Amino acid sequence: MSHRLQVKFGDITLKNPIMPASGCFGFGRDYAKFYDLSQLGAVVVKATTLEERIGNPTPRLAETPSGMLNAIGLQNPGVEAVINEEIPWLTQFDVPIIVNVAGSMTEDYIEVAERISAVKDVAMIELNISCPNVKQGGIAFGTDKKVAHELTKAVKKASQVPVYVKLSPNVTDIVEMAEAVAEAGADGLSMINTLLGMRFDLRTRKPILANQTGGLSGPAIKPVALRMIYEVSKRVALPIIGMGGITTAEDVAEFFLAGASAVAVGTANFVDPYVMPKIIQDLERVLDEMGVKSITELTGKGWS
Amino acid sequence: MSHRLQVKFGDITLKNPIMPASGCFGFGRDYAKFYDLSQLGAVVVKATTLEERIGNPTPRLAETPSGMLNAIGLQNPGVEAVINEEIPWLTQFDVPIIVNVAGSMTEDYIEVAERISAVKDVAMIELNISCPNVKQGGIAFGTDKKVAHELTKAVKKASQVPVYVKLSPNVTDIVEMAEAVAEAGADGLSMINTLLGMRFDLRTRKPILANQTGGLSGPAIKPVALRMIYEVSKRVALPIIGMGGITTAEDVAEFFLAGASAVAVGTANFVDPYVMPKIIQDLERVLDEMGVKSITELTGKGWS
Amino acid sequence: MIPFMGSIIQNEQIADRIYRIVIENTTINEKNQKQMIPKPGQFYYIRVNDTTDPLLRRPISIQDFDGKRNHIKMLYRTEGIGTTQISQKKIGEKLDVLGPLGNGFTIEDAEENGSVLLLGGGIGIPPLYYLKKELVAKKVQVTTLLGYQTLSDSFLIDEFKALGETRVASMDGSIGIKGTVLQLISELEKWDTFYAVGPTGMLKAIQQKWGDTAINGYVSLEERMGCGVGACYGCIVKVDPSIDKKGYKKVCSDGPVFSFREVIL
Amino acid sequence: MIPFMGSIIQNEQIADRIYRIVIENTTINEKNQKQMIPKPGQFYYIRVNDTTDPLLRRPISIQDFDGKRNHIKMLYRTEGIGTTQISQKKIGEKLDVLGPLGNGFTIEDAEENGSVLLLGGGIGIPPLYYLKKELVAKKVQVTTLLGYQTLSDSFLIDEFKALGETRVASMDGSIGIKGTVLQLISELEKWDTFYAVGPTGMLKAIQQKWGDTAINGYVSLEERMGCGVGACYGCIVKVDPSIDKKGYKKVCSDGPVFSFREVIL
Ligand SMILES: Cc1cc2nc3c(=O)[nH]c(=O)nc-3n(C[C@H](O)[C@H](O)[C@H](O)COP(=O)(O)OP(=O)(O)OC[C@H]3O[C@@H](n4cnc5c(N)ncnc54)[C@H](O)[C@@H]3O)c2cc1C
Ligand SMILES: Cc1cc2nc3c(=O)[nH]c(=O)nc-3n(C[C@H](O)[C@H](O)[C@H](O)COP(=O)(O)OP(=O)(O)OC[C@H]3O[C@@H](n4cnc5c(N)ncnc54)[C@H](O)[C@@H]3O)c2cc1C
Ligand SMILES: Cc1cc2nc3c(=O)[nH]c(=O)nc-3n(C[C@H](O)[C@H](O)[C@H](O)COP(=O)(O)O)c2cc1C
Ligand SMILES: Cc1cc2nc3c(=O)[nH]c(=O)nc-3n(C[C@H](O)[C@H](O)[C@H](O)COP(=O)(O)O)c2cc1C
Ligand code: FES
Ligand code: FES
Repeated sequence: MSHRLQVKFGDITLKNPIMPASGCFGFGRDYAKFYDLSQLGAVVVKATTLEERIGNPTPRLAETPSGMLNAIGLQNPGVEAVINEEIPWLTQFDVPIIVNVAGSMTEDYIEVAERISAVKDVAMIELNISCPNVKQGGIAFGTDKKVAHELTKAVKKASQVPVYVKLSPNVTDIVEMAEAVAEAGADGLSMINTLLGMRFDLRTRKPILANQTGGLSGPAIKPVALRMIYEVSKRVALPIIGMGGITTAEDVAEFFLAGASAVAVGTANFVDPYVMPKIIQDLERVLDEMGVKSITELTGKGWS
Repeated sequence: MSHRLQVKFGDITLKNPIMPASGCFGFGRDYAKFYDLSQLGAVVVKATTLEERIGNPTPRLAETPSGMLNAIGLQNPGVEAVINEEIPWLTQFDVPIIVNVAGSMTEDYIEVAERISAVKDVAMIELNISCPNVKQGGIAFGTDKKVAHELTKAVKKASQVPVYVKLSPNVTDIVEMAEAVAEAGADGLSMINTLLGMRFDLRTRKPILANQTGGLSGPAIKPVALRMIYEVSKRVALPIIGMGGITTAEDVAEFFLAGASAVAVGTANFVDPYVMPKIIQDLERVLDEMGVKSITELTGKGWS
Repeated sequence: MIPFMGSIIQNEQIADRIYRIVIENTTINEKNQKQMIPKPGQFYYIRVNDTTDPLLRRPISIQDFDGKRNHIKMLYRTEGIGTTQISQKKIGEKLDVLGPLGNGFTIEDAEENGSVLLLGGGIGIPPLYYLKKELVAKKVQVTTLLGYQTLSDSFLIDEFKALGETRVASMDGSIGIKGTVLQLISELEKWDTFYAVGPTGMLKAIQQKWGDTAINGYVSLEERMGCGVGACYGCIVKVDPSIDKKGYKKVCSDGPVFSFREVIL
Repeated sequence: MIPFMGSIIQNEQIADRIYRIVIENTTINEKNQKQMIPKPGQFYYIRVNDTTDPLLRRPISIQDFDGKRNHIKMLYRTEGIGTTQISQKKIGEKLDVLGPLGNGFTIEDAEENGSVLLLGGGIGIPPLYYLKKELVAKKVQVTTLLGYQTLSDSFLIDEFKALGETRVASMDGSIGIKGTVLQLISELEKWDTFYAVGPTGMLKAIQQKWGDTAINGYVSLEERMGCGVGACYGCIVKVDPSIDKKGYKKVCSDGPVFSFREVIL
């Protein structure tokens, strides 16, 4: 196997830069029926909170042009069950495990980070300060730079593994947010989470989502993601896992040009369950066409 | 003709709530070749600045999934030419004229507002504090609530006609921005302007747009527009001209449910030059299907 | 449940806004047939076109399966952009299909000579046809109650009648009795098991009617879907925590068929 | 320039990544023919499909027009999502077309027995064919110079030859002389007017070569388009302010053909 797709994040080596976006892949079980998860660069699991969460009422999903809205509300079985049932199951695959951590209070985040990062097989924490679909916490942590700074610092202290902070795009100045978490010691950034959006049903005359608003994902948000990654990567010296509408290997190359060092694929899994293995396969062709030996060469090559 | 589509903004009556979005219709001449502009609810012309502007270098456009990026850079012939050549030409149509006003400094805005609002046939000013594509001014005015407040106040004082403020979606808290301009005396709001976005060309490895970033418009941004209009209309008692991805009469109804009192159609004109007359025609059917006598009944009916 | 490109064999309107589509699945082979041959109550997840608008797949139930020719039959009603675009596809075109997905109707406990009631409302009716066929093949006594809005949007009635007793209702009385499918239930008859598919209102009424009796019953649910395979938690239905302590299930992968007692509608 | 739904009469590959599409415009009538009959150098603005992905139309030049049957012929090269999807359309399908748009080549000043040079590079070549036809009909002496990358992506050569003198170059020498179209220019010949379509590099070289001479010439430009009709200011080209004081023109509505002296490339 060639090493052209290999990327490194500190001590962690990924065989390729393709991983699922948190919340779009459950804990891996569903897509493991389609292919061997060891093919992936990493597996990022659903947001994990201290206690079990039942999430929002349905409808939780709505469709939009080239996109979708979700208001799942961080439904998950809680950190205990994730540690006891999900992580051990995932260790059968030869793939680094990244756990997305969420909470409503700083204390929750800290406790989840402590417990999850103590699990031998967890490679990294993705700190979710950007979930738009919960009443408390979530996005509030991701739109105030002081709050984001403090939380990152606290989680960083609690964690035994690298902490990547997942930024919300629903801010006036994304660079400011990135700088705030960088100063707090973040090891890297994940961007972007969903844009806040909404749809209405003409028949009921009410919002389609029971939660009214939801998070916009899919190809529609790709240009916003690329712009934010570009702005941040030029100013903040942290590796970035890029996401937002990625569907093809060409999209991956575009995210690298913008400044990403790896990417996550979310919504596209719903359209084609094999999309990630396909992208991994196609990437070699795209690198050939671009005349590039290793994909790492592309990071930030689009800066001007 | 039925009055089901009629909407009122203070003293100004529009025969229907459909108007072009500024910058997507030039000064009306190009689409007047396709149909009689008197069919429209209003005509909103391109951003007008004090001096002539030549705009940004090309490429100025890029395509994205269900959307497009533009970085025109406020190219326009300047207020003098607009007053002498464009407005007089437009007066041949039986349609209110709304002038989008832009500038790099408060003084520019004030002077343009003074001069334009003194023209007898100008019904309204749309204060553009949200153009993402110019180095100075533009979006800066639209992302800082104090600056937006001051500018609105100054322009309001200078203007003899109602002032609608066009908000930028590239902010953390759109309600705060709306409140700031409402307090400054704005007569209404236009929302939303474009989201900041970006694309890269894999061949050149550089941003597609010469300006690097551009404004994202089209169906892709519709859910973001609806969400912002919903949030603002519930909190701020000003009429809203809604826009962002409108393509069909059903979209118009959705914007009304969210809280709009009229709408503007931008990018969809590029896909179908007849889209606005078509929407106006279709609206009656949509109102029938929804069992609504007058479109004004729908404004804010989606609030919950 | 690998995705495959099916060839469209037929795609025609059979009633008001109701279409029949038949697609051939040439990917079925001896190895994968256990996964690829559909069971009544399962659904296919269909990609409308190869653009990103509309983005998501559309779930449509299996109405019948012709195992000799590997023909998948589905009936659908045009609702919005997705089903309308599907209705415009021509014979010979390819259709990107994922499935069969979900768990079908439990028919293992339906006994020979046992008696079963099928209740279908509107566009919920199609999956009952394949179910009835399988039940009849097992020599189960099947009574079918079908409810429509009106004559012009009714369909499959003769086909159901050919398989056994079938009674019909419509809201305007233009076909069968006037009223809902529930009014077709005679209190004199008794069944071991029922299977119901239709609008939530209908399923709720059935829950109320039989909740306190000993009857065994299944309902098939609809919910807006993202992944269709259990990963996104978009299609949750609440379940009675005394039956499943998690308190929820996924329509796509745990359903779409559930015991009528467990779900909270 | 009303949009119309044209019927696809032909859509086939004629060289590496090069396709010919013929569409019938049945909307042309006596009243609108002045607007609807294309002039050489004009373009059509084609909607790829009826979804929003891709969103924008694609500009393609008229290659030839058959006025008897109202057949519009265009040649296109598959570049990305839009042209690839157009290449997959079948005969009989409808195509949503807006046009003809823009101003074509000025041929009013080409005189009988005058001599004209056409220079075409790659996918810029097609519009020259319709132009040559019209010039030849006006009894103008036309010499055509065509440049390709290589033999396998060359096209229309025989058709051009049938209309008069035609010389060919390719970058790898696999057809015609080895080199660019500029190397086909013989210094011994003289022309009144030239018309050039091709990559910007080629047009720049021509500007340099003839900028200081008395020759009259036109170039056709490409720019990314939004509206295609002059409203969005997306397709600006800078022009010499001493020729037009505004300092810019729009490729879609002022062009795509410009006097070679006025534009700043
Ligand atoms: C398990 C299952 C089986 C189904 N079987 C059938 C069938 O056999 N025949 C049939 O006609 N219909 C069936 N439906 C409903 C069918 O999926 C919807 O009518 C269809 O998705 C509507 O798509 P649209 O683009 O035409 O409508 P739109 O309203 O434009 O769709 C917008 C979005 O809402 C979703 N949506 C809209 N209505 C429904 C619904 N009722 N259920 C789930 N999602 C919805 C769409 O999938 C899409 O994502 C089934 C639904 C489910 C969940
Ligand atoms: C006036 C004019 C006439 C043209 N005539 C022809 C012709 O006769 N035959 C032919 O093959 N091509 C012609 N082109 C170029 C053709 O329009 C592009 O190749 C085509 O738009 C590419 O679309 P795509 O989706 O395949 O590529 P993509 O790269 O996926 O397109 C992405 C976006 O960029 C735009 N774009 C990409 N390349 C160009 C380009 N060169 N010019 C303008 N926009 C571009 C597209 O329109 C689209 O909006 C012409 C262009 C113009 C402006
Ligand atoms: C159904 C769904 C659930 C999601 N859940 C989470 C989550 O739990 N934690 C998180 O950080 N992001 C979550 N996201 C956001 C994605 O991880 C990703 O940032 C976003 O969807 C953009 O990528 P995409 O366009 O490829 O989907 C979710 C997205 C979707 C669509
Ligand atoms: C090419 C182009 C030019 C624009 N120019 C202006 C402008 O001059 N002033 C302004 O306020 N908005 C401008 N806009 C923004 C639109 O008025 C509108 O707010 C935005 O495009 C969203 O609407 P849409 O999705 O219907 O296009 C422009 C948009 C486009 C696409
Ligand atoms: S649709 Fe994703 S879990 Fe059911
Ligand atoms: S494409 Fe809009 S002005 Fe030319």
